[in-house]
Amino acid sequence: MSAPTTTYRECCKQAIRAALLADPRVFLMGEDVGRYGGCYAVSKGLLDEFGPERIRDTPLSESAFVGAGIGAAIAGMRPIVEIMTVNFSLLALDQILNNAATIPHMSGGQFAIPLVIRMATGGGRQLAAQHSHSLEGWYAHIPGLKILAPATLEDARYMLAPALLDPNPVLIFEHIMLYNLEGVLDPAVTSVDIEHAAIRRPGRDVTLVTYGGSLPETLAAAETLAREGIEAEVIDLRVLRPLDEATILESVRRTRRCVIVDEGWRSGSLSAEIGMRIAEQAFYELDAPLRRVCSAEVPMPYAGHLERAALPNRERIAAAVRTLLRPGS
Amino acid sequence: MTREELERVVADVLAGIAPEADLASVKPAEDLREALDLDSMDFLNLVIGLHERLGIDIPEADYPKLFSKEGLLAYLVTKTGG
Amino acid sequence: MGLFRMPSLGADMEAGTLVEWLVKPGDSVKRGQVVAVVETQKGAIEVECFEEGTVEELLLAPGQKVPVETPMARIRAPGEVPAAAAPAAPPPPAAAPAAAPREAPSVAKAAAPPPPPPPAPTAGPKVSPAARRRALELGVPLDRIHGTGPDGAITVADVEAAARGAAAEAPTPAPAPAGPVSPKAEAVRAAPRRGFDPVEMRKAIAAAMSRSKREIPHYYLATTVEMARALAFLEAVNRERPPPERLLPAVLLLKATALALREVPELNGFWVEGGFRPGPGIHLGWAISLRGGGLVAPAIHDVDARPLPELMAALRDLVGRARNGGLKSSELADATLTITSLGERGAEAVLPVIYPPQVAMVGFGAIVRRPWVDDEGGLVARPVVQVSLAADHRASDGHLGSRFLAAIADHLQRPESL
Amino acid sequence: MSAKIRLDRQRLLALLREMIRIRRFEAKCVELYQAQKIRGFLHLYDGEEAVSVGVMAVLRPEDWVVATYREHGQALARGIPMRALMAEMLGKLEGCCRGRGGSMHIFDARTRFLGGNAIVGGGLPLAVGTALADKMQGRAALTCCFFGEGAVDEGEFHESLNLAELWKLPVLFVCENNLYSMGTPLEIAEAETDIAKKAGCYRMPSEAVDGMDVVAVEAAAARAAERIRSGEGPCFLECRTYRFRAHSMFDAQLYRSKEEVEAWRARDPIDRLARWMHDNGLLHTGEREAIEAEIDREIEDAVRFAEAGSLEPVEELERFVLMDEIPQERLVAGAAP
Repeated sequence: MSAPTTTYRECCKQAIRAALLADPRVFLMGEDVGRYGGCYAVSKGLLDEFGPERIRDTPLSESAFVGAGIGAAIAGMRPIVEIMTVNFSLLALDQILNNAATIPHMSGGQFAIPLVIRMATGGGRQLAAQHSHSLEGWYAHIPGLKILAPATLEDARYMLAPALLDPNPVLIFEHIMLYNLEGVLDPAVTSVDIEHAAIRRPGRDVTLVTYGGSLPETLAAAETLAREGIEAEVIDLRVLRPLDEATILESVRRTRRCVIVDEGWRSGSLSAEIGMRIAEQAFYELDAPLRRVCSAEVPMPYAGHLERAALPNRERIAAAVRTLLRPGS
Repeated sequence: MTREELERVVADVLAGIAPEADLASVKPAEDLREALDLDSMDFLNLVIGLHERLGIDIPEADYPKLFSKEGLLAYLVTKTGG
Repeated sequence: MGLFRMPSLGADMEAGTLVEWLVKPGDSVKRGQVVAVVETQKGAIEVECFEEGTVEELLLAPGQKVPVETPMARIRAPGEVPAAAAPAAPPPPAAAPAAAPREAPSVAKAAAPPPPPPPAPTAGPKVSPAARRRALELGVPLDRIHGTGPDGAITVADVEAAARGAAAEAPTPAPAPAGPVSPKAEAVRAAPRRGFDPVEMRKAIAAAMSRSKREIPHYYLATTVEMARALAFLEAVNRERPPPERLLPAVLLLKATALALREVPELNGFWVEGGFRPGPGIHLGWAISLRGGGLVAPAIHDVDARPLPELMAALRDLVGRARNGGLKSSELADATLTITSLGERGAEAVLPVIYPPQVAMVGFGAIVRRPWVDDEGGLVARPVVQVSLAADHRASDGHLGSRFLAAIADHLQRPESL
Repeated sequence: MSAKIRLDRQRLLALLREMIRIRRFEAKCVELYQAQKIRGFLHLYDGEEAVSVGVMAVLRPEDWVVATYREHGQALARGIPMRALMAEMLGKLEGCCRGRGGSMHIFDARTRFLGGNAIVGGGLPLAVGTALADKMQGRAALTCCFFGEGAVDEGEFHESLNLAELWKLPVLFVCENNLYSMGTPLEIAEAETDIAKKAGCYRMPSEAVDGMDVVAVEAAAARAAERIRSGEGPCFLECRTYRFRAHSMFDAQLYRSKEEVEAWRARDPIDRLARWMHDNGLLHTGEREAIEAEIDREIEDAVRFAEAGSLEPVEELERFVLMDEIPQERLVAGAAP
């Protein structure tokens, strides 16, 4: 008997459903999460099962409902706040940075904020410049937050539970191109951690560091390279803050080469941070310059061919690797 | 060889090991190793030097006899048939 | 065109003074050949050249003190056309501080040469950081390697291929004579020019040991090892041999330590950049106290792989040269762990201070006769030695250190296997 | 409204005493600031004491308080010990936030005091959240949220009032209208200067009250609290008040006239209550002086405590950036099981 196939979207929903069933303090709140079923249909059907107290449609007030999530978490609840898309989260940035990330430290450790904020991120659906950016790297800049980027069915299904158990504000970034990802949920996996990066493909010649929506493209690039005799190791960061430096450095020390694939803009990005940490801690292990594949530094355009040209893809990733291992090609 | 000749040979060998060592200043019963600050490597080198210069064998078992200046010279006199 | 530069012979060496050139313009030099004597804080050291070719020009006169990395001589590679009146290529950028005096002293020419042009910012081949380090370890000159990396950069693989090629082409000079060597009185008498300056040496020891105690969180372990079997083995061996071929207990301690390091490689290497870097081989520093005070700890290479007589010869040679100022640069820079052995008249135990960036140091006290409980529970007098370990707690823990000491003890109970 | 305030002598003395306590505590803070023992921004409440003292009188231990960066008055009136407060002002480990918050960020889990919020308007969403949690968990607590009239300019004000009324959450919104957001007068910042009216847009009951009259404030707060506790949703209270001193220590006050300040000083809430009590035989000669002397002793004790306090070891710098427990669940008054 073969296990049924599922989708990333369904895994996200089952994760929320399991959390609501497991703990009466958990509730979901956000724009159009109830009657509409979620902008990306993640919460479809949950209102019928759990009712409007626990599946709360909010007005278009990102700052107020994210702040309310912080207050509710302080006062004993375990809110899951959904922000429709990462660009909208900027309307709640005051609450996320000035309150969620600072109150525990600023209060001398009197208040923890066990809050989960989920949001969609990334480009690829021609949603243009106000719905398509990858700003998770910005959030990964902020001490006091934990930043997750599930890129597999298992992580989509199981990262939420440890995030809700964590005493800290945890932001989960779901890439819009992953929601339709189909596959069989590994029955051997029933939980995951939110601390470590994962080596999704071992290899000896070069380390490819990526996360979220770029993981499938990076794995595809690695397959192409393998046919050329280049064995790329692919690291899925999973957790963007705090970074699992050890896994990255251990891999780079073995392969001596690294390409970072990050859908964020290059300047001041997460890829810059990772590259710098490698330079600081593994400089003498490097046998080639560090390389990055990032999004073009433009507001994401609408037209499909322009959007494709702006985003990292398997060809650009493979080409970047070849410059390190097949100079002149 | 006379005792005096042998003392010159010892001093000469010592000069190659511990240039500042002054054999003449060592009292007859004094332990050479203490007086001249010779470690086991130096002492081995002394034995090797005497072996090469005088063509005599000095078994390890005899080393204790060589620790004092007096004992060393007496031993060499016997060995060289003096 | 290769440049022979003032070498760095240790983490604490910043500059050196040229004492004497052992080559002159027109001489051909081989890799590993001793070409100059350099006075350092630790005394005069014979420095080897890793270029191959013909000495084109000496850039430094005896008596000049220059920072590490300063070019000392120009060496023309075999087949290369001699430089014309004007230098064909600017010298690679020097890592030395700009403030260092840098007028090119004319040693071999009567007419002053034109001043060298300022260093070009991008001269020299592109070399990956890992390749640069590997080349240093292997002693491979970078300017003779063809790079296959991005933009023609030299990679680790290129360095290793070049090292294999060099080994096949020319026999590498033996770092130490293979057979026993008699001490030469002439060398000693010639020593003054190579003498150690006790003040400078004290400063160097002070700097290294202060750094060690400041940076390295030491932990200490010690154990007592019964030496009856080991000494009986030595006695039997030495009985058969004329004095020049006899072994000292020190050589057993040296070899036992090396074999134990094979089993516990975590103590053989360096703490650099916040992490442990394994040593490229088991090269053991042997602390040698100098007459008139001071200390050097030159390395004996690949101790684990060499038979006892060869190690004994190496040890004797090293002690002789250390005390007479004839050490080679590679011997001073290469140790991956250092041993201090107090010898027969020393104290019974020593708690060593690690020589940075090494991560451990082993100490042996004097071999002394002490009460010992034998296998039957009887009290007997036996020769014993106290073996101690100082190790860097950043790199290892006491459990591992204990394992290491146990391995040393175990090897000393089986002297015939050394 | 059925809420009646019992105006007996003891009750009035307590109100008077608390206002004097805040006033004199802050006077000491100014002294310590000028001696460079307190640093950073120091925003004084001088003149506005009746608001926090009057409102706080109707709160219960299980209620939450969300305040602004001008919160010394709220903190003292809520019951945060003066020693812990003064030590915080001096940046000491014994301070209520271990010296990490300072004057603008007073937090105290034991009294459910949730800041000390120095982003204008940023505290309102938090208050909506604590009230939401209390409501969802069936607790009969309310959240009292203080903010200045400057916060009314912010989107978070409107988002929060809407959400609180929409979900009928137990929030008492208290606007301390002192007429100036820093140096900008209300009429330059707001098209509608009648702030109490704005709550009406969200169908929220609202009232404007003389913020210089502690008895009036307490009475209005009591009416609002009673309605909130009955489950009918949030209320809005605008307290019209005035700060006698500058916005913060470094402020030349070019934006208002001395005459205006003097006119408001004539309505000083402390003098006003003391005079009224005296005229009605409720405050005896020498009694105010005795209260002041007693408070000064408390202040001296707090200063001694703070000055003798220790500094948090620098090794602790990164502690609490990420938490490994949820401490408020054992610290807060009336914590849920």
